[in-house]
Amino acid sequence: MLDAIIAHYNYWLVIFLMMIGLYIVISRGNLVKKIVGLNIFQTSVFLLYITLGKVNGGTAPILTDKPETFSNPLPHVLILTAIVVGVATTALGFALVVRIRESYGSIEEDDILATERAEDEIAVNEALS
Amino acid sequence: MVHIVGLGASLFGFWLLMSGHFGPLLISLGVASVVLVLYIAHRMDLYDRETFPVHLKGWIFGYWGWLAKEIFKANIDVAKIVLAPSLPISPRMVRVKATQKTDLGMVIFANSITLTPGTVAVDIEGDEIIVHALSQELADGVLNGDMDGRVTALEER
Amino acid sequence: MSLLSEHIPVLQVAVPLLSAPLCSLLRGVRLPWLLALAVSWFAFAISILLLIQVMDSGDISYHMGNWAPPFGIEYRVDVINAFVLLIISGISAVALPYARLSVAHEVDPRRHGQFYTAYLLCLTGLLGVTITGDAFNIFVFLEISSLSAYVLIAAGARQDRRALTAAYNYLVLGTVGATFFVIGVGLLYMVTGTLNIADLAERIRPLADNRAVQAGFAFIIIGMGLKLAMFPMHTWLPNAYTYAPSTVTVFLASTATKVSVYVVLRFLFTVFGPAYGFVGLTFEYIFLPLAILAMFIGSTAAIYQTNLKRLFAYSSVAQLGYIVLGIALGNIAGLTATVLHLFNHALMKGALFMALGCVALRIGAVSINGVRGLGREMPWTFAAIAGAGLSLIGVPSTVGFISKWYLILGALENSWWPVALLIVASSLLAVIYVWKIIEAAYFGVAPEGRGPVAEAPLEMLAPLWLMVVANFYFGIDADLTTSVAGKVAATFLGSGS
Amino acid sequence: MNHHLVLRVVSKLLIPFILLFALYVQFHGDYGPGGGFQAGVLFASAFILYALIYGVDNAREVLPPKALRFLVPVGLIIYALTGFASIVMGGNYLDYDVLAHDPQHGQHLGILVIEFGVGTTVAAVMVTIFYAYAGRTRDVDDEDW
Amino acid sequence: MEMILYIASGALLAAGSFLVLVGTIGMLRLPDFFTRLHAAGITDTLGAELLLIGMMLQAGFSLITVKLILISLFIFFTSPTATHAVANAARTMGLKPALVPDEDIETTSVRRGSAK
Amino acid sequence: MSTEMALALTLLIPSLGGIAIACAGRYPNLREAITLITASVLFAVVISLLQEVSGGREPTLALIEVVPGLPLMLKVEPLGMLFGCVASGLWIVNSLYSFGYMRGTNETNQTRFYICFAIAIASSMGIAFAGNMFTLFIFYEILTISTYPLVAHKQNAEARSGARLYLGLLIGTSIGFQLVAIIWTWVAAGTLDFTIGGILRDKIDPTMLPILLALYMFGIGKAALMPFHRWLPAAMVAPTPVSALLHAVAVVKAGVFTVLKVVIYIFGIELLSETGASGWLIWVASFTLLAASLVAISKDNLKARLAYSTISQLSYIILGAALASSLGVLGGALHIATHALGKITLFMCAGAIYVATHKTKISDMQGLGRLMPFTFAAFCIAALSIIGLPPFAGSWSKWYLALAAADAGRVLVIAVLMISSLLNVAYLMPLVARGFFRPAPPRQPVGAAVTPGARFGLAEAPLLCVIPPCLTALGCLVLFFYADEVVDLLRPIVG
Amino acid sequence: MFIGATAALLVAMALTLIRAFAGPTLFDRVLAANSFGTKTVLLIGVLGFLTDRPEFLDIALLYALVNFIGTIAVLKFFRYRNLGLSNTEAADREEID
Ligand code: NA
Ligand code: NA
Repeated sequence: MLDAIIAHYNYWLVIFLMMIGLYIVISRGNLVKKIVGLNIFQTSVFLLYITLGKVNGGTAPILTDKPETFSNPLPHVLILTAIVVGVATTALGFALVVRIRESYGSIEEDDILATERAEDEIAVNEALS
Repeated sequence: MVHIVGLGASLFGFWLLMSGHFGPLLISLGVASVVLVLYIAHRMDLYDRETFPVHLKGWIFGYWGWLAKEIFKANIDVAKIVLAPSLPISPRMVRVKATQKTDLGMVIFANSITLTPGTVAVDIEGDEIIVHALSQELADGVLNGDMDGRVTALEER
Repeated sequence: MSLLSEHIPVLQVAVPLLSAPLCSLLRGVRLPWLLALAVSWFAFAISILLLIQVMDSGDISYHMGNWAPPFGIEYRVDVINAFVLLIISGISAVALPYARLSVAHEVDPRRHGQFYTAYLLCLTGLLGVTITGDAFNIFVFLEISSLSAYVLIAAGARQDRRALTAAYNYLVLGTVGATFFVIGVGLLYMVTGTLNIADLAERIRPLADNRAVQAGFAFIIIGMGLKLAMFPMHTWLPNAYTYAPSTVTVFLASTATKVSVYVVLRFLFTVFGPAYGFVGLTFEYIFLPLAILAMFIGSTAAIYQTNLKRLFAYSSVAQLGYIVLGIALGNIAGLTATVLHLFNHALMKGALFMALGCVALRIGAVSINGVRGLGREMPWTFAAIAGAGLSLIGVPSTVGFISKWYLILGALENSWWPVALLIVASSLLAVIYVWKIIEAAYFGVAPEGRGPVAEAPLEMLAPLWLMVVANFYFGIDADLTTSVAGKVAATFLGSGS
Repeated sequence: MNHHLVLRVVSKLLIPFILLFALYVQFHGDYGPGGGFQAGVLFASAFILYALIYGVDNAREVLPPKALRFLVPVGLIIYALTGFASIVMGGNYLDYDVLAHDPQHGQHLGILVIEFGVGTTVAAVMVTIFYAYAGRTRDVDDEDW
Repeated sequence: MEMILYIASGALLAAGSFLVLVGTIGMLRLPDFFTRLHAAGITDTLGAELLLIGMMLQAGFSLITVKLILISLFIFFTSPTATHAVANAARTMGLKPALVPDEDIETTSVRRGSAK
Repeated sequence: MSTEMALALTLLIPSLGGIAIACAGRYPNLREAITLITASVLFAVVISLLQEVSGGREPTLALIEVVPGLPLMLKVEPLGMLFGCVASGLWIVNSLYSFGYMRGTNETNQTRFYICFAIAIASSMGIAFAGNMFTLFIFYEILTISTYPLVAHKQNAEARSGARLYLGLLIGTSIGFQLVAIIWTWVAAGTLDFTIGGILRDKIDPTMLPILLALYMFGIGKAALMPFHRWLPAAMVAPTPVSALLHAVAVVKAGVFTVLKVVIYIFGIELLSETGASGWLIWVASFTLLAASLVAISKDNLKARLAYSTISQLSYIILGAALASSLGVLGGALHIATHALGKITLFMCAGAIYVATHKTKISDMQGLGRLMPFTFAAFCIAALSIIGLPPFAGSWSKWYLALAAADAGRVLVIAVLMISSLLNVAYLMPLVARGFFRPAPPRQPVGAAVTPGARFGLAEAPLLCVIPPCLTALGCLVLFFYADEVVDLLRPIVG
Repeated sequence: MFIGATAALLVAMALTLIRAFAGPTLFDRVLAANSFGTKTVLLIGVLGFLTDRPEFLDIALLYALVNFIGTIAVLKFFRYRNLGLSNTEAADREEID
């Protein structure tokens, strides 16, 4: 049992990162921290794919003259792509946070929700009157 | 003009060193790359003595040899302090007069101070460098003016 | 021409992809729009050609860079995705003529280049997800479309700053969904060593008991569930649709979730196959209850909305419930309903959100109080809302009826009587929220201080009415759509056994 | 001023070499683990270093945002057009074999051009992002970014 | 010759590793930020360079050595710069160093004069 | 003109008429002329079809197959012919009356009124000539939706809430029950075509028949079977011509017509009588019949009283269907026509009284008969017809129903019929009695209009409000003598 | 022997992390992070030899660069709360402080 756990340490790490990331996304009210959590969550995927590409005895897939056992190069291409996607998401996320801050004056979810609710109430009152 | 040519030449040397391929395609790409970098450097307004210190010529290697020796000695000293159970330190701040005339010389001096463990150049105020030292002996290594003199000499050759 | 015809599959994606950066180079307001319009029409033409070609001579496979699958990326077109491609590009082709005035009104004029760039990228992503035969490529295109969708939604901030928080929430949940999906794909890849969907399908069959396959299945379903706003993972949707610019809402509401549904179908039926035990369990224990909850909670929430865009957004949650329900039925009639509703719902929501965009153009915010008495002043717009609303309810002779008809047949085929009754009952909720608007518009008294309101310009009315007419045309002559949808359903279920 | 003397002088020395290194990585993509992506990052990092030391305003003069707005799509267009070029030359999309007389040479050329497109876009995007974040102060208004 | 090179590079690697560890220990042991700067310096200078030279000996005259030289040059230029920058930031932002009793800058200034 | 074309025209004429009315909206005289012409042309076309049907033919027009096995189809058969004649014929009369009423009360939104009216007639034609249950259902829904604006016509809060109830109940029952029943039928029988003898024999478990029947009966909300009758009184907020449309011309008639269609062509009379699946319906119909009559007596508002009367009268027809015999069905079908004539007269009279005096309560109408003798005479004739006294048409339908009950040996049903006739007397005759035999109120002419007969000391409503009820009252009398012709027409449906 | 160096570097990195987490000042953390980066560069190099794939060195160089620029950027940010100031502006700010 313990052996199995240790043998799959990489998966445990993936799961650990995933859980941490998700937890941050869900539990934090700070919009920036949420994005950070999202990043950690995505990192778990990179790790998973690296794990996938690891063939026993193989190394990074860079072409040399020597014939060798290579790790499967595909996952690395995939990770690179996933990282680009992740970076783009993060950049866009922060861009939104910046604009939210400029508009609402806060990056705390609670404050923003309170502001929005207050606006809603005003709108409803106007509608009723 | 001297600076441009010097920078260009050293950049191209740098390219050849790294590339290791001397086919027409990569050589021409190398030339194009150097030209592009020179153009950008021009736009960044980097063409002056600092960008390519041509005036230092070969003397710098002599200085580096001396500096390597100093770094080596200082490393041993600080390693001893760190490993000694009693942790025999007596940290202090000292002001060191820098006699260099150019910014580049000043920077070489400051970085040399930092490179030798036991002393760190914390700030430059006018012609003085403020140095944090781990002990009086280590501070004296800078305060004795030897390093300052060598850097100034380097600058004047 | 033969040069082109051989390459249509890649042109479907590559042309919008190339035009997106081109678009960002264009200045002014008119040029970016024109380019987007031209590209949309081109994509529409291509997708028609593809559908014809597929119907005539079977599946098309196109290999990127001449790497044969499973090593290279393959674009694979069959009836299923040809139909979805047609929906996406068709909606885009109708939405863009409408877009010019609406976007000019709602989006900062200095940002039109960016806006249409994002729009084209979104279109590219959606088309790409649909056409590609590579699981990882799906993820990449999915994120291209999602990222540009966030940008498009945030463009609504000029009208209401909540577009920002809406886009942010969508970004967080959408990213979590995409990440779940890509984890699932990774797990499948780990076990099978392939990312090609056709290849995956072959290799997964003998591995039904593998735990990584099961985990991969779960990750993919949950991930795509988030992307398609399956109840209760729909929380991002209402605000996103409400605060996005009207054109964006029209386009996204009609296409984005549909494409995610397509991906779910693809994995459920093509990759795992209906025979895979987990698929059946998913139908019965996950999709069925969630779909029914979505139908009722979505519609009930819609009834209580005062913002009309949000009202129809909640209605979308309910309608996605119908779509998922069709999957849950797991038989030909049910799947036919799902596929049909992809198209039909695109028609109704496209029309409804277009109409709301017309209203927004004239009076700004679209609240139930704001539209009181507008029926007389904007007769064409509100007649369109009434027509598409009837379709949403599912009145016979509209497309909504056809979808529900097949849905009910599917339920009855499984002898799920209560489900059939619930489908009918949920339509009644739609009556309530649609009629709320009709009543306010036609029999309400205009709020004080609102001056005379002009009817929306013809440029916007024409696409709107095209959609409305389509709602009725395909509701009365449903032969074309039902035969394609039926074929799609048969292909899916046939691939299982 | 003197606080930053060391930084200024050292980075002045480094920047041209970092830029050239980036270009080296760019054009040696198929020999090592380089390629357009890394090259783009390197190139942009040299610029970011310059901007950090000399201020974003100076950096904007060297590489105006207008140019960036042009470079980002141009990189992508290079990428996509290479794909179309292979169609025109009679192959499948992104099939580099057909780009030159012999397939291997074609591969080489195709990758070189594509990587150049990627590198351009990556560098331009990174600098754009840096400008966007570094250039803003607390009270910029919504329209200016 | 190969043998000598092999032993030499092994010794350099061992010495470098040792110095890296010492520097790290110093970073943990020393009492305040400014003193820790010196320990970090051990790692950055001799520790790093010895390791890199050890590797160069292994690689012989090749492209690899060129790259190793580039790395060592880069570290040689940037590590003092970075250290200086951190120290400078700490000082300008008001972090006070823990100094030996009653020794402040003024008194040391006088000492400098006498040393000259 | 081919019969198929004529069949298509029954839908096209009112639809095109609606469009023409919309275009002529700004010219009231032109608009109303178009209405009248459309109604007349439509009636002519329907009559031409009547001749075909009397000849024993069944013109059919398949429009389109919506989904496989679900065609949109028109087919003329005797029952539909009867409904078609009633609806199109009464539209003419009702149009004339509307001109008088709408102008007399200065209503707003008159163009919308005439457009919706035309669409309602078009959908009534669709219902009458639907070839299968699916087609019928579509037109049934269009009728609901097109009459909604008519009910909400006044646009005030009361009108809106009344209209909301109207729409809610009709759409709700039709989707919630009727549609379910239709789908069930389709799944079981594989078709929805109207076929003599029904389509369900051997297709469905006999124990399920009552449930399916219940889904249909309660799903046809327009037939106002209790407890889904509330929409009818709620719709009373509408102008009187609309009430006439609802109660006589189209809506409730469409409901009971659908009931008969379902019983005759979907279930088949024989299947129902063999299995007794409609037994429960007899009692529900009887209950509705009596209860509605009792409620009617308690209403002082004339239109409300008439509304409950309608609920009660509709249950006669449902009762006829529930008896599941030829006589019962014939009686029910005949009652569609006789009640239509009677009820439209009553409503037009109520409207005329309102236009002339602005009175709505029966207790306020004492002695009005002396000022408005024509109106009250028409009212009296129609009331007698509905009560079922010869020589008025209503007596025939009741006669057939009583015969059917006797045939089936249901003594209690006969008793119900008799009691209800007494109740009819109790809620209809007091107005006549008060009108003629109480002293006349002091004269207070309403409005500036010169009312007809003023120089004879009368205070009638405008001519256009008085002539139509007189015509329909006359119709009640005439139909009594021509009832046999109607029964002959209907004979084929019971085989 | 590369194994020994790898092990030493890994231990050193772990210890550096302790300092990074312990702080106590921001500058301690920055210093630790910078030092961690230097060790990472060395580790990448050593690993390249260990796995006989010296091409890793390019990555090491890239990492060294990122480490340097990152440190500068962090310091600048915490000093001025703004990355875009030029030297002169920065000096002005310090005067005010
Ligand atoms: Na929807
Ligand atoms: Na709904």
